[in-house]
Amino acid sequence: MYQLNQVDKKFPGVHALKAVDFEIGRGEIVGLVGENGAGKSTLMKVIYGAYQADGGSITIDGKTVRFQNPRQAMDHGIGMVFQEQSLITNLTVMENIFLGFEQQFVRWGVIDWKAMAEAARHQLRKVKLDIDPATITSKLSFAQRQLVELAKVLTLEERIDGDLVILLDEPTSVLAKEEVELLFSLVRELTSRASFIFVSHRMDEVLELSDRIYVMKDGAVVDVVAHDDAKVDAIQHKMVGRDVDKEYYREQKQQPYDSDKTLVRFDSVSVAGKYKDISFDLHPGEVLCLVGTEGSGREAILRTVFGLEKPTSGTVEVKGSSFSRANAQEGVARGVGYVPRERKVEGIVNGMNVYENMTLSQMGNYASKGILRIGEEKALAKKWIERLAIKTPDVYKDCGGLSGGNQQKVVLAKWRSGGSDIILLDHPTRGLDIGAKEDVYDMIREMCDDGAGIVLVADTLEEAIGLSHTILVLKDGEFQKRFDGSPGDKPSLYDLVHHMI
Amino acid sequence: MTIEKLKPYLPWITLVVLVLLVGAINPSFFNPTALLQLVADIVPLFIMALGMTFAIYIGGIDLSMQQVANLVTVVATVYLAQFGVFVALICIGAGFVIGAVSGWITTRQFVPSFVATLAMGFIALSGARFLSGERALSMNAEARDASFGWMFGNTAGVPHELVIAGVLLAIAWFLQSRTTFGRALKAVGAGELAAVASGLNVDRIKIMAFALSGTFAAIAGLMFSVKLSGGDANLANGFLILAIVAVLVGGTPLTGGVGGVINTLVGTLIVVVIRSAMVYLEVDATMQQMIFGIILIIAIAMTIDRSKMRIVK
Amino acid sequence: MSTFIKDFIEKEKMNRRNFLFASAYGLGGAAALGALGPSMARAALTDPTIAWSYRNRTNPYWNEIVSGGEAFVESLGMSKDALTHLINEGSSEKSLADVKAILAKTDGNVALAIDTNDAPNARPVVESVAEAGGYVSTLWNKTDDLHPWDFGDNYVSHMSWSDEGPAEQTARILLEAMGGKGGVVHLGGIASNNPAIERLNGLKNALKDYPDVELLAAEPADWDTQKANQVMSAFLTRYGDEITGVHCANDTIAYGVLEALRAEGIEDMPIVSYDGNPQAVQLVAERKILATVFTNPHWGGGITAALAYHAAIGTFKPSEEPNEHREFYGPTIMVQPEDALEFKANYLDSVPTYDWTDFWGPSNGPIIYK
Amino acid sequence: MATTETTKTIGSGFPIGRETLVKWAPLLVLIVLCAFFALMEPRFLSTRNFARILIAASPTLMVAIGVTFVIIMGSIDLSMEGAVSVCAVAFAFCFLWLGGTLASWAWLALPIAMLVGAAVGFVNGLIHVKLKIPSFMASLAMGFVGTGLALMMTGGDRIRIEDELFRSLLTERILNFPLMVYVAGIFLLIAWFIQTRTTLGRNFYAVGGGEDLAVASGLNVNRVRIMGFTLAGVFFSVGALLAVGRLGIAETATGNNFMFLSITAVVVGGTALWGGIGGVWNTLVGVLIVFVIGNGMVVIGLPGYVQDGVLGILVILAVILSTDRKSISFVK
Repeated sequence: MYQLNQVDKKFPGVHALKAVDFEIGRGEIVGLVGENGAGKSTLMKVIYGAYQADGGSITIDGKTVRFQNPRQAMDHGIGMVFQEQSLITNLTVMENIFLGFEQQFVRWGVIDWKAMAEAARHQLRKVKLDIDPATITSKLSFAQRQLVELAKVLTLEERIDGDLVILLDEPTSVLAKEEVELLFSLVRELTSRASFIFVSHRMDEVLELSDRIYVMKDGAVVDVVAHDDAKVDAIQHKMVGRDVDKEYYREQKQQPYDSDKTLVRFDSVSVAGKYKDISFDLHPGEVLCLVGTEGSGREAILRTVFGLEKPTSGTVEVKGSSFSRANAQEGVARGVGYVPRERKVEGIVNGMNVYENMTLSQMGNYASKGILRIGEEKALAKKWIERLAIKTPDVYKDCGGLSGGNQQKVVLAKWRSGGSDIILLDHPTRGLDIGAKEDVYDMIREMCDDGAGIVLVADTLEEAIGLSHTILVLKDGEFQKRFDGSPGDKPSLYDLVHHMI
Repeated sequence: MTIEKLKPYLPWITLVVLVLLVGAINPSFFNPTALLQLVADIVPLFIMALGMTFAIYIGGIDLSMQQVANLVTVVATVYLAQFGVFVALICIGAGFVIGAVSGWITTRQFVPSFVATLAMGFIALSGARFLSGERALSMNAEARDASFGWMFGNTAGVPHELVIAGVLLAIAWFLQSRTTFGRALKAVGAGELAAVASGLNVDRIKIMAFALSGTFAAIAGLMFSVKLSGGDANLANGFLILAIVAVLVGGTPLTGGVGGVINTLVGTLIVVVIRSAMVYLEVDATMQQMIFGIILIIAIAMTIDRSKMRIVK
Repeated sequence: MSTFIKDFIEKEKMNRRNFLFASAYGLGGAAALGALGPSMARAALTDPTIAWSYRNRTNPYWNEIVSGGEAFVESLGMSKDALTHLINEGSSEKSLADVKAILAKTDGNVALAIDTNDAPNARPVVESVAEAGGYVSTLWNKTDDLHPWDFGDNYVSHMSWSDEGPAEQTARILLEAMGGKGGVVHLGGIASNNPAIERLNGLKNALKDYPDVELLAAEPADWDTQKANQVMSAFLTRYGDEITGVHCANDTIAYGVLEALRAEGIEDMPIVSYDGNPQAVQLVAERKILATVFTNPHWGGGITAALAYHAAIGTFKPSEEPNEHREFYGPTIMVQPEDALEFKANYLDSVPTYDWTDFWGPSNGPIIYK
Repeated sequence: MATTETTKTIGSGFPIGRETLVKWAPLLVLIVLCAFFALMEPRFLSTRNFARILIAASPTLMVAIGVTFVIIMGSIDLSMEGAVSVCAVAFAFCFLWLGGTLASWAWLALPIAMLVGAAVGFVNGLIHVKLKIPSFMASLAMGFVGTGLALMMTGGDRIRIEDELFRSLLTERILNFPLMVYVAGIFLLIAWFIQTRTTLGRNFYAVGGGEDLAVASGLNVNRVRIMGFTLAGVFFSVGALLAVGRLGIAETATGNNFMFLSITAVVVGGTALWGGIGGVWNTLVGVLIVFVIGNGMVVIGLPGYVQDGVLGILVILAVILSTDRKSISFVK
């Protein structure tokens, strides 16, 4: 039905898509996997019209089409569900659903809000979401937003007579397990009407949902696997071009921590509206993992350790004494390093180069009386580029132009080179390809060996289990259960989920 | 790719093209001493623009600079006799404090700098009007020459104003590119949240940036006051918009983190060339304003580097 | 530089006039004697560029000034385009920069008529013109310690208007019309401007003879019609019927006041203003304004350019003229309803042809400093 | 000049009161100011004085509404001074040329002036969008061009509009308020209508809320932007017409002072400079706050030199009070 034939796309210096063939049949769910930089997002952008192919052709039911913009793609029944934050938060749900297609509700130049609300309710029913369409989007939870996103794409049903192709870009990254299940069952139902292209880093989900899986590497499709033949190992092998270490999470490198010393002590700490009555100790060499759903208070705890949140009650001690003021400077001064989830916004400064980013948190170490010793900065950057195998042409490269994994390495290098020994990791492997993930896992182990304590909010439960010495399960801001996980004696997925929900 | 490499030099190229254009039409423009004098005369404007660069570099704007300069002309004139050369310290201190207060209102009270600095400007203007007794004041010529005569005049054919401007530019450049403060400014301008998450004291950095712009405004006002040997609450009017234009034309966009003081140097020169071209090319009096606007659009269109701007707002 | 300081100390004991002369050269002296030097020696210029530097074109007053300048240029047999316009847009910085630019362009071969926008700006302007060997006549703004005779021939003349007397006269007309009692409000110009101060003083002087009239308030309206309109509106709220007369610092302000009153349906409020703009004169004829003072900006604009030009080409030698020919008041003509139409016909509808070599004929005596 | 809103929906256990309070803060500020001035000088609180304030505020209100749309989009328009001047002058020329009274064909000058405003705004939008010049710079330069055009047309002269019918905007009163106040009111309602009931109005919020997201939804953002600037131009021209109606004079200086005044008013009213928040009612309150302060200070007899400073302090206070500090992480 929908076909790409020998599609080519080049950017200055990059051959992003190399003669890609891609097809999807009516009612089919096609998975698309590949490492970061393999060309997945470029391919998707070509499909939904954000990019135009340089070579090859796109056909729908045999007819050649060419999209100048996403709008034209939509007119041919191609819609895109973006990662979580693609709804405009200051608009109502119904405005978001019909954004760009308000004309159908306009009579004599006036928007008929009632008609739009009714139509929006119809769309929301399709995704089984029972909310008032006039709700301002910022008041919704992330999961609800994801469903609204899907409802929005499903307006194509009414608008387009022919077949639909819906792209799902990492739709599950912010969803809890049961929400994922709901989404999947919805998608399966909807195959009566539409075909889906499903992009995710979570291999298990791709395997579960897809009829066929396209594997991409270096801008080319290296394999197409049918659902029944799909094996995680084989696919990962194709993606990475090598075998994935059986000991993915580096469990064999896990060493016992030093329980005599305490880096961070939480004693019945609460932050109003975020979490309450949390206690734990973090020891040198320990990976302490906070597990819970979105909104369970995980991030707020990280931010409290860093000094960005002020506890409303209880005491927080970092290296033996509590903060006098809640700000990040004091945290950094005591050796706390924060690797935020929003890497591009909070992790690196887009617009500053590699060495500038690496010394940002520790400029004092590279300056005399406020005057920078730039030579030393560069030397530091070179050392860490080598040590962490950061892929950058030189130290002058703008960090905004690096790939996600390399950006993350720069962030980690920033803290480690500054001697931080309490490292807060918020989704450190989010959006990274397998190779980069393994590098991060290696670094976590190395940091532990160096005596650093790590508080981790992991991307997946497997990751949490694999990496941690200690797991705290949280639910709605309250402590549920503590697990100790020494190598070979780790809690199971089921144990955790049981306490999370 | 070649165009990519040219980008950082576009402001320079624009400047050279403009100079050649004016010179081609009227060759008398190329008189070196006259050009030197031309540049020397815009020094107060340039200093003002230098200060504005700091505010714009962190993604804000300082609309109080003109009124700070007005206030300083009055302060300098009123207290010159009493404090002599040390009146400069009072002036600079006043500029610093006003700028810091603007910065505090912006960062701690979440009032956008556009409005905060505009309002602080009104307060400075009130001060100037009060202190001047609503009159144009003039300096005692002897006291002026004794304290600040060194600001003007020539050494080996180089006007002292240019030396002062050069020194200030060097200081500003050093601050921007060789100090932790300058690095922090860049981080705040390009990615404020990341700067916070790296443990920088972002509020203090921003307050300092506005304090610096206030300080430079005060220096500009002081020089202007000495040059004109007097002060009143309106003396520096007309500086503000030109200073902003100079920064923008130089290629420091309002988004922050890009550009810098060297860009401002080029921008100021471009503005000055455009302005004196009006005189050299005998542009009709009623057309000057319009032509200034059109050339401005062309100049900005040529000089801004759009590659760093994700969305053009 | 150091020689300059040495000079300065030596000259400290000299009398003030000579000192100012010296310092005027001293400040920029090195430049003048260095690269730019030669032009200094010239006694008279041939075919100098005639330039007028003024605030802006959006104000009818300055348009009148410029029309005089253009009339003068035409009287020399040139097209009026020959007059170079330097517009400072209310910025002293631009005013000075433009002067420097024209001096550089013409290498000092310039006859400049200028209002320097702000009094302190007059000194650097005059200094740079003199240094470049050009000739300059100033209008309105200069500081009291700056005098043409301190600059030899190059600073030809300064013309200003003594507004205090005429403003007092209009105030008396106003106070009479109010019947010698009630309350008056004053709407002034930009507070620090000299004419604004003088015109308010005129009113205050007149009020001394009218003890039953109260000066309710005096607010600056910045020569601006819209601001005057708002200030007058607020006055009406604050004082209401207590206001029985309005004294405006100029015609532009009066327009705003008239409209504020009109909005309230008040038609017969006694108002006086200043400047004698054509529209204001028309309003005087209609008795909506009781009096305005015509300062003949057309003549002022023409004669200021003429003085600079003729001094430049050597028609007369300024340094040989008495001081009252170097600093003098411009003419003022009181316009009242009775003679408004006749005045309008004579001065505004058909602009008289002036003899631009009769430099001091219509002028009004030497400038007196208080 | 820009901020990011932290999108933390989780655990928003704040009392409902705060959000509501911030929303109504500008109005509260206005009421407190009125009460304060009335206390100092009871005559402040009279219908006639309110009429005076409204007369003074009407042109600015129109200009501020125009720029509100642009600010909601997250852009800024600084061309108002030039646009107002050129519209006023164009109107005056056409009006006099076509007969000089509304009772003749000269009424055509009204729509012509609005067309001129639309054209200025359109060009402004084109320069901004097509040349990819940030709106701050594009519109600033465009303002110079507008003022320059007005100057070229008038040669610096002022044009009087004496037509009684046109001037009835100021002189005719219904229920103690002159016609121009009602005209401004009607255009305020039109603006409100555009804001809430038309696709274009809602699209302004979409662009301001997230431009890249709007693009991805298939919205022609460039078109919305250009339309926004054009609409702003139309409101600038209405402001120009009211300004001419108020003073009976069209000149290059007609546009003076509108820039800082209108933007201050918009911000004081609670519309965020970073886009997506606020609207025309906020702007109405903001304009009233600014003009009540201006009028009130003269009415209570504050010395002239203090007035600027007091205005500055009050503006800062008003913005502080109407800012939802909890929802903002930083401001530039």
